[in-house]
Amino acid sequence: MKRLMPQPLISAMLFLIWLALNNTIHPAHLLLGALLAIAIPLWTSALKFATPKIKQPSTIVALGVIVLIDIVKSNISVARLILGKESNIQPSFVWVPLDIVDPHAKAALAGIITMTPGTLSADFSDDGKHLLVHAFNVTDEAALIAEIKSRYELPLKEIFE
Amino acid sequence: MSLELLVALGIGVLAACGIYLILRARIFDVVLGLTLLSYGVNLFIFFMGRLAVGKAPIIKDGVPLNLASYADPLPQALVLTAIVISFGMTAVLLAIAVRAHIENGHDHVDEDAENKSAR
Amino acid sequence: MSQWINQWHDTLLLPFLHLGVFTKYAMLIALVMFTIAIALAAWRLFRGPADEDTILALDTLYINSLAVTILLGIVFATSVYFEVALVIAMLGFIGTVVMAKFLAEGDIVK
Amino acid sequence: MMPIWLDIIVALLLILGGTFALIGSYGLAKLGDFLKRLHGPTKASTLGVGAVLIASILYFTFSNRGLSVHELLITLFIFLTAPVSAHLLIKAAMKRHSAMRPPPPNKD
Amino acid sequence: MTQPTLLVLMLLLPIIGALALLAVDNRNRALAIGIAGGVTIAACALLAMLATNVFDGNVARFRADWLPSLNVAFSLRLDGLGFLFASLILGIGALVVLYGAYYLSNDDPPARFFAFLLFFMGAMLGVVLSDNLILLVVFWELTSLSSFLLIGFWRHREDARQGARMALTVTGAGGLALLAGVLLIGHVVGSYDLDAVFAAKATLQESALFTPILILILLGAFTKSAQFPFHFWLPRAMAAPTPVSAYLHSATMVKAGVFLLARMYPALGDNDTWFWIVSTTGLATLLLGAVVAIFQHDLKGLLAYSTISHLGLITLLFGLDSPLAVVAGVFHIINHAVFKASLFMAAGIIDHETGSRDMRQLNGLWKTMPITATLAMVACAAMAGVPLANGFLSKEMFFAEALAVDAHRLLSIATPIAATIAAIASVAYSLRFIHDVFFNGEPVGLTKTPHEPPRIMRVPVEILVVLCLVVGIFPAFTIGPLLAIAAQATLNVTPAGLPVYSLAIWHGVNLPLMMSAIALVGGVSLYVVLQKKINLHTVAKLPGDAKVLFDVLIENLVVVASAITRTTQNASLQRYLLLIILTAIAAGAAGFWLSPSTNSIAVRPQPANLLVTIFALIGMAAAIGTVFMHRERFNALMLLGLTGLIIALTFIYFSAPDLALTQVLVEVVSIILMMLALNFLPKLSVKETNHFRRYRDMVIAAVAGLGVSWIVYAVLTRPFNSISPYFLRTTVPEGGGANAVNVIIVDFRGFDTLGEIAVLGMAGLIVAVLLRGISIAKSPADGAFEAKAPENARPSLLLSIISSILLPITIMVSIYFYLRGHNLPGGGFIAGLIFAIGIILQYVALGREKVEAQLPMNYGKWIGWGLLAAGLTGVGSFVVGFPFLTSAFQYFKLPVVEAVPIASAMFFDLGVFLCVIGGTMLALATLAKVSSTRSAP
Amino acid sequence: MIDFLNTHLPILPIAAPLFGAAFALIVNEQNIRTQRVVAWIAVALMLGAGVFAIDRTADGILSVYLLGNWQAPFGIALALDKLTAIMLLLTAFIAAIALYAAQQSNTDRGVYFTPLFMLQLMGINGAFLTADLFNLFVFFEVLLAASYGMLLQHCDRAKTNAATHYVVINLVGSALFLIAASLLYGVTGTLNMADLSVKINTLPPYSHALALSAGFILLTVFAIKAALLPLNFWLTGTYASAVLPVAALFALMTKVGVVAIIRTLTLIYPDGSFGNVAMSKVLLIVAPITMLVAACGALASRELKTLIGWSVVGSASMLVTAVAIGNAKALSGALFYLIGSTIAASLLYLNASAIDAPSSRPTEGAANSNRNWAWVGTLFVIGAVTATGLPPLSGFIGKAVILAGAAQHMWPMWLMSMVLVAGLLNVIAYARLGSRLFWKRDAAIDGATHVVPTALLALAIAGLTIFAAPIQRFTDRAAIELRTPSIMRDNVLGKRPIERQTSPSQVKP
Ligand code: NA
Ligand code: NA
Repeated sequence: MKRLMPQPLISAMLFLIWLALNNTIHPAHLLLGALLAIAIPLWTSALKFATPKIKQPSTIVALGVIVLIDIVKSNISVARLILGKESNIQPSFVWVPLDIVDPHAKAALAGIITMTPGTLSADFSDDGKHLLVHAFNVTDEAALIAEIKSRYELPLKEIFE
Repeated sequence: MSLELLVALGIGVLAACGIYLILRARIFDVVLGLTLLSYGVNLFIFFMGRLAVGKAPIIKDGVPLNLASYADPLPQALVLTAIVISFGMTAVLLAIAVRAHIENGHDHVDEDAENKSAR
Repeated sequence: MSQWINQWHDTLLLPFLHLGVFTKYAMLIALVMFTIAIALAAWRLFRGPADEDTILALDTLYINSLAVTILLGIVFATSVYFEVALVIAMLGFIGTVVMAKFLAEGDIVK
Repeated sequence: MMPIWLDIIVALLLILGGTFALIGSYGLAKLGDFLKRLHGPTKASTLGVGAVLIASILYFTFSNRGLSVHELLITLFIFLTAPVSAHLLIKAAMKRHSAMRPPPPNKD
Repeated sequence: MTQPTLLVLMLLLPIIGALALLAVDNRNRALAIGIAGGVTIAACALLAMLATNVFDGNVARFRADWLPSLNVAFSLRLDGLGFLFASLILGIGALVVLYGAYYLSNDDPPARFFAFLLFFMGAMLGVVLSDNLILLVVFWELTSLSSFLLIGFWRHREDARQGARMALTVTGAGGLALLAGVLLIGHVVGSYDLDAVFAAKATLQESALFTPILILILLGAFTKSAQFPFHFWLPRAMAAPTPVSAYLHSATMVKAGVFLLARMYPALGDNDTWFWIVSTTGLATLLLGAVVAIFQHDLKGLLAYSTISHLGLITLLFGLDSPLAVVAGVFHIINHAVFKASLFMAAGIIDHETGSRDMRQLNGLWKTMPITATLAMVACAAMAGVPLANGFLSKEMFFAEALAVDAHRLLSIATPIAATIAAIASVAYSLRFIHDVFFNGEPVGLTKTPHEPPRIMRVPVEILVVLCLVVGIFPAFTIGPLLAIAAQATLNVTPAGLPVYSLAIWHGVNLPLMMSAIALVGGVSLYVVLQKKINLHTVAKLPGDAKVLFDVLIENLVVVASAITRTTQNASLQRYLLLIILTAIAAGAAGFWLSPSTNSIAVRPQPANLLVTIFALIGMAAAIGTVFMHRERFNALMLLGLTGLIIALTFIYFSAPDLALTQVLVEVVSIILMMLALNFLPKLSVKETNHFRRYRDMVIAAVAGLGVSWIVYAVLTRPFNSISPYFLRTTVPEGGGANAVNVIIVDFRGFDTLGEIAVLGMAGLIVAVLLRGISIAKSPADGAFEAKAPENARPSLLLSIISSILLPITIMVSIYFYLRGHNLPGGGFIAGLIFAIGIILQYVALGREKVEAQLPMNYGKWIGWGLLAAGLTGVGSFVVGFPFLTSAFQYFKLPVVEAVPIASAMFFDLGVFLCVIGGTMLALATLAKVSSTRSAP
Repeated sequence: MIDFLNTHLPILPIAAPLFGAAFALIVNEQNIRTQRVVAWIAVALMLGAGVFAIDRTADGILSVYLLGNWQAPFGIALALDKLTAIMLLLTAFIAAIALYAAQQSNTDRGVYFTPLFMLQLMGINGAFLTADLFNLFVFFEVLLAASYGMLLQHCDRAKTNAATHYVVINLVGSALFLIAASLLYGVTGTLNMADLSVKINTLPPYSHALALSAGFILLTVFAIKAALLPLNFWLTGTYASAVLPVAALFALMTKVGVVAIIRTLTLIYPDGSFGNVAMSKVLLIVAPITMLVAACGALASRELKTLIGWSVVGSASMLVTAVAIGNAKALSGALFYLIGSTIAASLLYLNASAIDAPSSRPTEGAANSNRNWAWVGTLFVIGAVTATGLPPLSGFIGKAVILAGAAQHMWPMWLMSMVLVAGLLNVIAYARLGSRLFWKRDAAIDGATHVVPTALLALAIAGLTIFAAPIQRFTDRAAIELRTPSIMRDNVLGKRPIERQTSPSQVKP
């Protein structure tokens, strides 16, 4: 099994993508999609990169919902700031200490922070234990760090570790 | 302003910009110029099949098979070929630019020009 | 003036007739907004001042063009442009990545 | 012809998408320094395009074509790739202007 | 053997001999001489076998198919004139071979010498045997070429090389003039055959082209026969070995000119233009040569000018345009050949045995070389026109003809006077030859001790000298018949039509005899006076040597040519491109300029809406911005990217989804390429200081742009009929795909695509040719690729992870595009690009080395497999009897799955797919590898 | 087998090198021996096809090949007429010689030499065969791209710099080609040259100006390839910097431009169509001046390779002059001259390797070297005599026929004087440089020269000269065929695709 499907998550994703691409669930495409979903990782997994292990898949959905809501919310707030006076904006860099170590989790955290407007993940510290975040408007640095850690890092830790 | 005129002017601007850059003395500038020129030329070929808005030549049932209902597919096929070829040639010219820079120590289009005069 | 409006109506809304009455005007407004958005991003691209700004502007232009592509798909009632949007979404960022990496490191494949 | 409810929803989504895209680009054009500007367009890439994509899904799904989901793929790809662009841009900016980069975190 | 066979064999023998000699080792002297001698004697024998026929008044002919386009055959004729010349060529040729065998030193390569000599012999035979004018020109130029090779035989000598070039230039130029004249004759007459040309004498001479024809032909004759003012090459040709001088430059080749006069006389002679041009040229040459000859110090120089003078004499005779004069001319050709060849050989012997040809050094050789001296004295007598020698007879005839000139007032007086003066001079230089060499005190500063030559070396001279005397004493018996047939052929008359002449020594005391007497007495006196009064040895080089003029001319020609070449070809790409663009502008304008303008605009333009206009303006602004920013390359690339994006939107708006897809993908790959390359290039173009150039280019670019706009607008406002509806009609039923663009690409015009993928594949190969294994030793001064913050070169975690997730996705998307292309936008090319981008992304995210280590791929092979797949699809249709690339498609019924169409075009598209990946990746990976090499310490 | 050849003959000269390239790429790059075998098989097939093509066209057959079985003008058609047959055989012959020389000197151990060589041949053959204007563009690109790769073989500074000019100029030329071809499509709605020939002559007057502009731009493009003034300055430097076996092959490439000009003036804008007179007149001014400038360049040359380059320019302009004269005689002469001048240029380039090569320093006077030197000299003379058009070799014959055609033209004096003066200058140039190179030094060369391939080329020239009669009868007929565009039109447009039976499985269930 491991040899046939070295990256089962990727394979599953590919299968779904194939169906979405073709906008169909026709049996022919189910078959072809499955074949491709198995065949492609066989070749691409040669580029060895630690395969993510998902511990708690259920949390993914919860995190997704949170992120979507946050995207809408912070979009609106950032839009306000842009339309308002520029001097009202207080951008700042914030170092967020990290508890997660899994690279996939870190990457996901960085991505989520960027996708939720108002924050951008800029860099990891050299030891990889801090994430540098640029925030569009910072009033309370500690609150921001706490929010990131509780809303995003914790679920990610559950999912990956 | 008519669509025809707009298109004609656009292609003319691309051609003019391309030509001006082609006449510059640095290989990289020439690459930029050739890219702009090929944009212009691709549009030129494309529009030789005339203007058609929203009529992609992908056959749909029940639509009459003529140039009033579909854009002319032939120039599109020609442009595809032209894009591919100019892409390949851009790669070649860039490689030449790199090699020439390694060989000459400058990227002037003429080997000795750098010594003769600053252009 | 009325001639202008007629011409606008003819050239802009004629292709939208298959759309619902709200969508028709919303589409027009959305197209105008995206056009302005693109113009503003283009302005940033011309203006700079830093190289990062131009990359950012170009990235924005790609994303907005993606949206315009989707809009035109609705306008022309065809899904043949969908793949263009797909490709921009999937691969458009590579340009940005490469340019940013070039600015930062010079060698992009190190 | 589209049903009226769909008409209204699609219309709203289109205007919403246009608005966010416009605000994002406006921020890009207006704001005074690079790091601020970087926040603007991320709106366009998420909510603006997202709204347009939902409009597209709805439109094509209900204009007798059956469920149209492949726009979701576009959303997926944007979600995957947009952070990378922003991330690398800010990294590049910091690398080029070392003054921009804050001091490393305190070891605690 | 039949007559034609004999004839052609006679011509071919020397040429075959020459080719054979090329293969002979130069050390094998005996073999070389044997071949040369054998060939010549064999040819002589063949000529002898043909003789009776010719003396019977017949013409021997050979004809072989050769140039049907010109209606020219390889046709030879042996008539009296030809026989005369052939006898001279082969007879004297045989003697020269014998002479040369002893003349050549051990250092001279004999095989080469005799190869050239035989080559010349064949060419010269060809000239005199040609039955049509084109063939004559062919052999004519061959004599020039062989003369060039022979004059330059001693190639280490500067004067030999110069003399050779000069001879080739002058006679070659004359040959080209001759060719032009001959072609015009062919145009007027409709044939190049001699008989036809003779028969068309009237047509020819009445033609408007007659004067140009005559002048061109005469240019050929005069240059070859060293007539004034083209005489100067002949003295320079004396740098050749003496056998060559004796053979080519006195007896035969220089006679080709007068042969041509004789040959063409029946067609071109007998009119005033001929008379004036030929006679005055001959007269001038006669005088000039004779007078200058006296003042030469070099033995061969003296003989050369003497030759010039005698050639002038013969030319003058032909120019006098009377049948008798022509007979005299033919006669003098023979006589001059005999005595001059012997004199050259004598001079050669002297040179050979004393090491010098300078009469200021050579003195008193009578004592050491009495036999040679005697022979030379007899020959000199012939040259001077002393009775009992052959020269006397023809000179008498010449004097008679000179006196007979009466039709033209000025010339009727000038000719006899000039003839007498020339005769006086010729006596004087002949006397100088004898006196200055064999007497006149003791030798000065010779390097060798003079002695008689080997016995056999003298034989040729002896034979010729005997001939001089025999002909001089018994002309009617010896030379009479030959002269008769030759004159007959020259005049193109029957034996009865020949003018009455008498070959006798004694015609009684008449005016010509008086002139001869005056010449003898005057010549002796002149020489004595010159010796006494001014001592000829002290005369420096004569001024006004045309050779100097020629050198100056050629040097100036080269200077001018170099100047033209340097100014036009200045190795400036900008200049070349400017010329190309200006030409293109002119070409585009020419259509409108040359064709009457018709402004019937039949198609109503459609209005453009504001949004489209804004997009167009952004695109134009981006293009113009690229121009203004072009010095800052990175920014220029950004603007270029924007331009490309607008182009993609244009394709979307104007119904071209495939193009939009391709445009976007190519943009992405291009930007990667540009970034890879720009890393090694300066980031800033050097600022231009030449503002004139910038403004000029702007104007030119603007004009070109306007022209393009004009053309596009003109096309868009004209109605359109196209073959395209055919594609729309047949794409589904016959092409098996709904996407007409894709069906055109893989089926209707799949052949274009085959070429296109070959180009793309080659792009990769070329990049590899350019950059494989290249490493950069040092950073150039202009700041290209200076190291950037190496301390912080950590790969981005986010990028690495997203890239690794995207790789399988891009591959799947790529397959999706590949499979759907036939019916919807997509196809092998787009799929290939997506695949390639997916891999490049890994290069960017993980670094080249890691990717290549973990995913090793030989992209060259991908290109090969791609070409193979496309090619196999092409030949696959052979199997079912259809032409290359005929597509087939079938619906296959599979279990579970409904019928799926499988088109052979998909296999073709697989080739496209592989080639695109291979070509793109090979280019990118090679460029990437250069960068990596650089980053190594 | 013969049937098969009869059917598929026109594709063979394109398919053979295509497969050659594919296989040469698929085998390991280091496996030079297999690559050589592959290349020889392809070239042998090309030679066979060339001979067969001559034989077939001599029977009066104009083969038309409908690629993909699509009727012209909708699909792409190949047309094999006498002109094409000549070019195919010539290409195959030169290719064989160049390949031999390249292998002899190990030039083919460069990077991707064999595949590029093969694709170069595919491009050249395709350009000669195709009857479709856009397909001609594609094959131009194939042969040009391959030529970039060939030029850059054993890349050094000089080659890089030459390639910079060469590539940029040709890219601009390609852009112009695209403009001209698509403009013709925009005006006539077709791309097939036979169809263009029909459509252009039935064009409404309001499109004349556009069609004529397209024609002139097209001529400009071909003039770049044929190295006409003022578009020719790239040539000498480019060719001179190439490795010699490559330069020998390049001698063919100006001829591609010439053949394209022949097609333009005899098929697209044939005698009697509007535009022909204007185009011919322009060419008759430009080409003779080019000839003279080329002669000046030759005279100013200080290196043999430059001199040969100018000869190539001169012979191309000679050919264009003949084509523009346009009568049967000039065209026939042009075809004859084309063969000889191409072979001569190849010969001279290969021969130059013996003279310019660093190995031609004086070595110990081994007699063998001197013998070689004599051969080199003799071969040089043969090449020079042919190149300058001196009698008796083929260069002269072709030139004489062209001049006979010029005598029938309305400008005989201008044409003849330019041709002859240029010829004279060339003779002087060759004599000057040749005597300096061969006579001034007591050079000896070592054995590693291209004597054998050069000698084969010389033999070919001798054959052309001696057997001029049958060849001229062929070129005469080829000229008449060219002057009768209806032959091409009727054959190309009249060719019917093979009937396809629609099988039940081809109908969507
Ligand atoms: Na003396
Ligand atoms: Na497609």
